[in-house]
Amino acid sequence: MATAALDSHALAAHHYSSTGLDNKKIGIWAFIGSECLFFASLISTYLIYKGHSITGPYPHEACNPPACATPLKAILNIPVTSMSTFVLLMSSLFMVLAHSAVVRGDRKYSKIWLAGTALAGATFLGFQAFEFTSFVHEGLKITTNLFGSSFFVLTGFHGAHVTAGVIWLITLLFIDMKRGLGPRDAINVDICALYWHFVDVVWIAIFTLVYLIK
Amino acid sequence: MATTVAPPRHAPAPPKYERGVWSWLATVDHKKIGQLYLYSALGFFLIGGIEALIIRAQLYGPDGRLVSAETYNMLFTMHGTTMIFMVVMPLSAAFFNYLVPLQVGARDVAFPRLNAFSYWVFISGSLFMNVSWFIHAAPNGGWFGYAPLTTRAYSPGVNIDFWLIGLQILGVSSLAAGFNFIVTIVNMRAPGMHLMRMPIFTWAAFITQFLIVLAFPIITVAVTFLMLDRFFGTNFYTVAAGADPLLWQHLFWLFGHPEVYILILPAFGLVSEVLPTFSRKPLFGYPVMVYSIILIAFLGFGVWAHHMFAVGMGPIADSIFSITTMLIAIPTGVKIFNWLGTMWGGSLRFTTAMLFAIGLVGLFTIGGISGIMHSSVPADLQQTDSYFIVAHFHYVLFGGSMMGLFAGIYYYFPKITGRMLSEELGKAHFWITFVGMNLTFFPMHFLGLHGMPRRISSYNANQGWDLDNHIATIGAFILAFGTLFFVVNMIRSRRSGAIAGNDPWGAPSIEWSLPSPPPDYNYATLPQITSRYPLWDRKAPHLTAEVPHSARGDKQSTIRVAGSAVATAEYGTDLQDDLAVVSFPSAHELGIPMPTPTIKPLLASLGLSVAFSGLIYREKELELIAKMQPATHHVSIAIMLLGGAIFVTALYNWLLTPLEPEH
Amino acid sequence: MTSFHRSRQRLTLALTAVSSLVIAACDKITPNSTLTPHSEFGRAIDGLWRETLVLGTIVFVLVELALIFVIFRFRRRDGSAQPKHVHGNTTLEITWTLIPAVILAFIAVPTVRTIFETQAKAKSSALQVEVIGHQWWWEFRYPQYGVVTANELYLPVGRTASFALKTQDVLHSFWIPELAGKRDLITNRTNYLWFTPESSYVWNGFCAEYCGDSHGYMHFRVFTVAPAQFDAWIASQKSPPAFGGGGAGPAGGAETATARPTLPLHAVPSTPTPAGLAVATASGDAARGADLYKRSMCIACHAVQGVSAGNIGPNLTHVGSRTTIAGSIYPNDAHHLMLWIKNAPLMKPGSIMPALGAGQFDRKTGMTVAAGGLTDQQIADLAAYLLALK
Amino acid sequence: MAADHTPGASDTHPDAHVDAHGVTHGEHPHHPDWATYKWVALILTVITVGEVWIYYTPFKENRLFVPTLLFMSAFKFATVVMFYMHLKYDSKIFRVLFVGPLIIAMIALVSLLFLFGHLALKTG
Ligand code: HEA
Ligand code: HEA
Ligand code: HEC
Ligand code: CUA
Ligand SMILES: [Cu+2]
Repeated sequence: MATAALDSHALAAHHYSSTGLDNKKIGIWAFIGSECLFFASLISTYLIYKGHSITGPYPHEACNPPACATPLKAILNIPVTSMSTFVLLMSSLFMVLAHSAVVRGDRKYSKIWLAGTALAGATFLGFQAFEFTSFVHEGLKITTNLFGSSFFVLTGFHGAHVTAGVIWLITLLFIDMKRGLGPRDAINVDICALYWHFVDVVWIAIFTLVYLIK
Repeated sequence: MATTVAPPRHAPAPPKYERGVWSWLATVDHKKIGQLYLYSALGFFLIGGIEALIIRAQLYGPDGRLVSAETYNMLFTMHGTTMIFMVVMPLSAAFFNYLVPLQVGARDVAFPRLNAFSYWVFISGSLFMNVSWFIHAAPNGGWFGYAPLTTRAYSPGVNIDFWLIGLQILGVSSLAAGFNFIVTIVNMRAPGMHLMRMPIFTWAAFITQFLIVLAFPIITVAVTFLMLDRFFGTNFYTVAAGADPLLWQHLFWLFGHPEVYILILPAFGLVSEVLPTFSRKPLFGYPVMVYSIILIAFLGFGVWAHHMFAVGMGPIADSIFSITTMLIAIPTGVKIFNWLGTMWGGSLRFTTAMLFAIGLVGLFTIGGISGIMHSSVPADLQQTDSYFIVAHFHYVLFGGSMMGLFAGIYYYFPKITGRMLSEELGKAHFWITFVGMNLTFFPMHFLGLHGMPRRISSYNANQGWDLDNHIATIGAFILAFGTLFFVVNMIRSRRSGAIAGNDPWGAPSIEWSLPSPPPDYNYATLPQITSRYPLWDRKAPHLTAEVPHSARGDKQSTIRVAGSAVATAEYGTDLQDDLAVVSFPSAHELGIPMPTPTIKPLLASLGLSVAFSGLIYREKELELIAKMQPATHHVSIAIMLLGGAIFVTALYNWLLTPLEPEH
Repeated sequence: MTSFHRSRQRLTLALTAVSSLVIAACDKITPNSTLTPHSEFGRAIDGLWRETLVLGTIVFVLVELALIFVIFRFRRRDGSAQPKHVHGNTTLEITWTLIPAVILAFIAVPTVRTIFETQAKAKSSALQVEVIGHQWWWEFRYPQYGVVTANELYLPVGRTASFALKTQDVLHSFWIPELAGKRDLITNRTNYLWFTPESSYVWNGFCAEYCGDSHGYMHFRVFTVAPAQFDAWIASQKSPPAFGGGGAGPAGGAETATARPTLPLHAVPSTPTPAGLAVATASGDAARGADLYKRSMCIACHAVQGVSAGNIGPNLTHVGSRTTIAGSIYPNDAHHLMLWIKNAPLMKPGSIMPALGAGQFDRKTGMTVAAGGLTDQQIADLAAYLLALK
Repeated sequence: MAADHTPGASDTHPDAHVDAHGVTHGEHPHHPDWATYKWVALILTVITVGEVWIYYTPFKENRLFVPTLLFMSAFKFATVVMFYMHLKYDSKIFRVLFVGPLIIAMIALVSLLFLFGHLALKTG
């Protein structure tokens, strides 16, 4: 979508627009709409396969012999995930602050909040990396069972989206440092923000459906 | 026009992009890209058709031995995949590209470079999938590749890999284009063009884009699962791990049914343009036509499981999907009847375009009705996976989509090339196609009812299928014969067809106010739209006076046309020298900034395809791993990284250079 | 044939009128017709089919007539005036929204009723049959009788047969056009289907879900027979095989064996044998074959009661009593058996059964059968033995 | 079907030209500010804490547990979308572009769960 993002910039500068809205912004919303179906499919798959794995480990239940050769404890680590969830929520706050800073033309805070958002995103990814590795140690690989496959692919794809977002944010930060982002760039920050918040709301859904609900 | 002038931040494109092959490789002009789509898709139509001819030859008589069972399975898989993803979708895309900006009165699509990207991704994906033929490893899992047959366990070898990777690449193309056209139609309509004044084809295109951006993510997920299973050992469809094969079926058809409306709606749109023009009468019940498109699209998401009536979903689910499926007949019926209403009381002129349009009305109805027969679950238990289904979907796909698209080609060829297609050859094409099409596909109803399963590479004697198969095969070759007329017509008329002039048909929509072919900037000044049928308002105000929306005190539309005035001749015959006299000012003279041609989208798409195709080598490595030897080489990873690098570099390069030289 | 041909031409003219003609012609010319059902399930479907056909035809005729009328009535003639610009007509449009809705209601109601009827639980008195799909052959088990057979299904007329459908590998679909609609065989699931055969005959069955290389070669036969005949068949299938466990001459099941039915034309497989595959026609000796079988690799995959317990391929205990082999694509005679044993993958694309004749090239594995391959004589003996397994 | 009305969504502002900055007039300028943002952040935090908290209480066994969780996350979802993504203040075209697909996605998800024999809520 970044593709679309800066593309029409020059066009918008002199082309008539029927709605008075910005092309990029309409584009990103259309993209977000389509992402809804993307994540709906992933989440459906996770829920459909929930409780259908024929070998452990399982998300919420421990698995002891004879069911499992070696005793396996419930995989999901709620405290840690709650932390990362919180971090991601806060990143959304930073994002809106970054946006309004750019609108105000406040060079200092635009940099600070952009950096803050990117950092929060990176932290979230850190948590996820930790989570994944510890799962692997506890015996849950992407190839282990239906739960493993559907869990890692769902959360992995979300993680990939966060990564893309972080890169996008860093690019903006970079531009900000080079020539500074002003009100004229507000729209570009806005679409990045919309994407970022969407990734956040997707996690809100995942956190409940995957982690909290048995 | 922008007044703030910044010094150009990048050198203008090299002059070589102005003409020759480079002008095509680097183009960002929606009209050029539209033509690229058009000719590529027609090429694939010949390929898919030849595959079909081999299929028919094999099935001509009992115990056919023309090709082996293995080859046959590749043939029908590739035939289906080609016709759907490389023929009908790109043909529709050709019209989206060429027409939508013209019809909404814009200079180009919202994101011209993204548009070029879409095309190059499409072509590389299609070529990638067809390359598999050269190593006789073409996809062989059927066009809906049911798991677990398509998992490594039952389909070792690269056939299915080619299919999956190809589909994934094609999906990227469709999605990118989808967003592009949504934005274009929402935001680039000329002043005064309310939604309810949009040409009906633009409406069809608009809704189709939503179907695309909402349906393709689902197939992307389904295909990604299967890729991960095949390449990295996940369990989404792994029988041994307790996977449920119905997961693939539900995800696929949740995409697959909206997909079939993606295939038909653009054709409906084109026909809704052709019928009024040649009836000299506005589209009957325009608003209802619009609503029915929307309703069809929406219902299209609620009927997918009608492809799965035999899998045992239980009586409740069966009943629900049966009924939702039947509901779709209602909005579709409205369209058929409104088309009849459009012709009723008109003064019909039977040009080739008109013939194909009428062909759609007549033939699609047959396919639609057999569709309703499928929707009755118990009846479908006899019909499903038999030739009765094959009959159904060829009536809707060939009798519907292809007929509509041919109508569109005959109708818009003059606008695209400035020259008329030969009506004589065209009529021959239509009538031979019409006869061949019914000879080919009507007997398939009987084959199905008489118990012939689909996808069988040969059948025994004395099954009562010989006669119908004879007829079907003969019909197919008649179709091929008819298609040759079309091929010849296209090639000849491009060079020596009669000069078209702006408006050879006396059509109502604004694209016909432009010279043929239109200048690269389309409209010298944006048209002011005051009604649904601006050109008719100009030419016959007394007729359109009663058009409700132009009776709202709007002033007559003011469409300024570069070069000659609007030509209203019927055949362009009295305009022989028109092309010569039309010398319109260049964008530069008019001070219209045009997007700079650039090769970057092409490079980006190449990078993307390379990255994907690296996966093919993964299969070899898996073999080694299977042989308990550690994969000695990691070609796949290497290739994927390389491709990724190309993609990212090209993309950043493209994003950070402004679309146009600043002025 | 000609009468049939004529009927087709009229059919294209007037669908309904002629559909009855086709049906009349069917029994002779179209042995797998779904239009001549021979079970209550089949008839229930046929009822719906006829209704949709009639309603569909009415719609079809009306639409096409209107179209043709418009084409001729409103063609442009020189000097024909500019038509009046009508933009729509609300009443009309509402009408032709409602009429289809009504028609559809007439289809929907019986549809739903039939769905629930045909998917109800089967009678408990029903004959239980377990159908297991394999690439590319059918395994039939009669749990109530402990009988296992392949590719040929026996059903008593007048008794409801209830099928439990499973698959060993990929998806398949169980279809006997003249008796019932399809049901898919779904991996990791069991599907159910029941119907009551109403007349005795030999029906063709097909696999109707694409299942790989030889999907087109995955047929089966259904013999609907009088109850007495069915009991006799069960008895013979339960009896120990010829050459018993010990191979002491053709003792065993021979005397209880039912005579092999002679097949109507449509049930005789016409699949041509691959060019170049032949066996020097040596007449085989069943006793030697029986002896060889015990030592051959056949036992790894095939079961012969009391002799071998392989379960990859069809159960061969009474293979001699069958009329066809290999998914009913070849007649069960010495010639075809020998070719089959010699090089199955050549006889049937992708066949799981390897080529076994000495020096034969196996398309599947891409290797040539070297030492330990069977000589034509041994193959002839095995074939003789298998045929003796009545 | 004569009356040709024009859905508001499509109402064109013939004078809504775009200035050199690519920032458009005619777009509703009102955006929430820090005051709103901090409240939103607070609410989100509180709800999240609540979610995790009830996860560790006996209420977990209650059959209202799942519905409660779903409601809370739906609420968070809506809050972020309306305020952080300022859908509440923006053009209604954006609302259509987002809510339409969201509805289709929801319907698909729920019907899939039913088809696979999980009651939509009590999965596993
Ligand atoms: C252009 C593509 C296209 C279109 C438009 C349609 C349109 C319809 N299709 Fe079709 N369909 C396919 C392409 C398409 N289909 C393909 C490719 C397959 C096979 C996939 C595969 O297995 O390979 C398929 C398979 C398919 C099946 C699955 C069969 C099976 O495998 O068991 C079903 C079942 O319900 C079905 C139903 C319908 C219905 C009800 C419509 C309706 O939209 C039709 C509505 C139109 C009309 C009904 C005619 C006009 C209406 C009137 C004149 C009003 C009055 C009419 C009545 C009251 C009846 N289709
Ligand atoms: C838009 C879609 C579309 C179109 C247009 C067609 C067109 C045709 N199809 Fe189509 N078909 C499908 C979509 C389509 N098909 C799909 C989706 C399937 C299911 C696949 C599956 O089961 O997975 C299918 C399956 C299918 C089958 C069933 C195979 C099987 O189940 O075993 C058959 C069999 O007859 C068939 C025949 C034909 C024929 C004869 C044409 C004819 O109309 C073709 C006419 C065109 C030509 C004949 C080309 C002209 C060529 C020349 C003029 C040669 C010139 C050469 C040069 C210049 C080099 N098709
Ligand atoms: C690797 C396993 C394997 C071995 C070894 C094998 N078969 Fe088979 N056989 C099969 C399979 C699988 C089929 C079913 C093939 C099909 O119909 O697609 C089959 C089918 C047959 C049939 C047809 C049965 C029927 O009713 O359709 C006969 C007869 C047969 N095998 C005989 C033999 C003999 C004799 C040998 C040894 C000389 C042998 N087979 C060795 C796997 C094997
Ligand atoms: Cu088994 Cu097709
Ligand atoms: Cu469908």
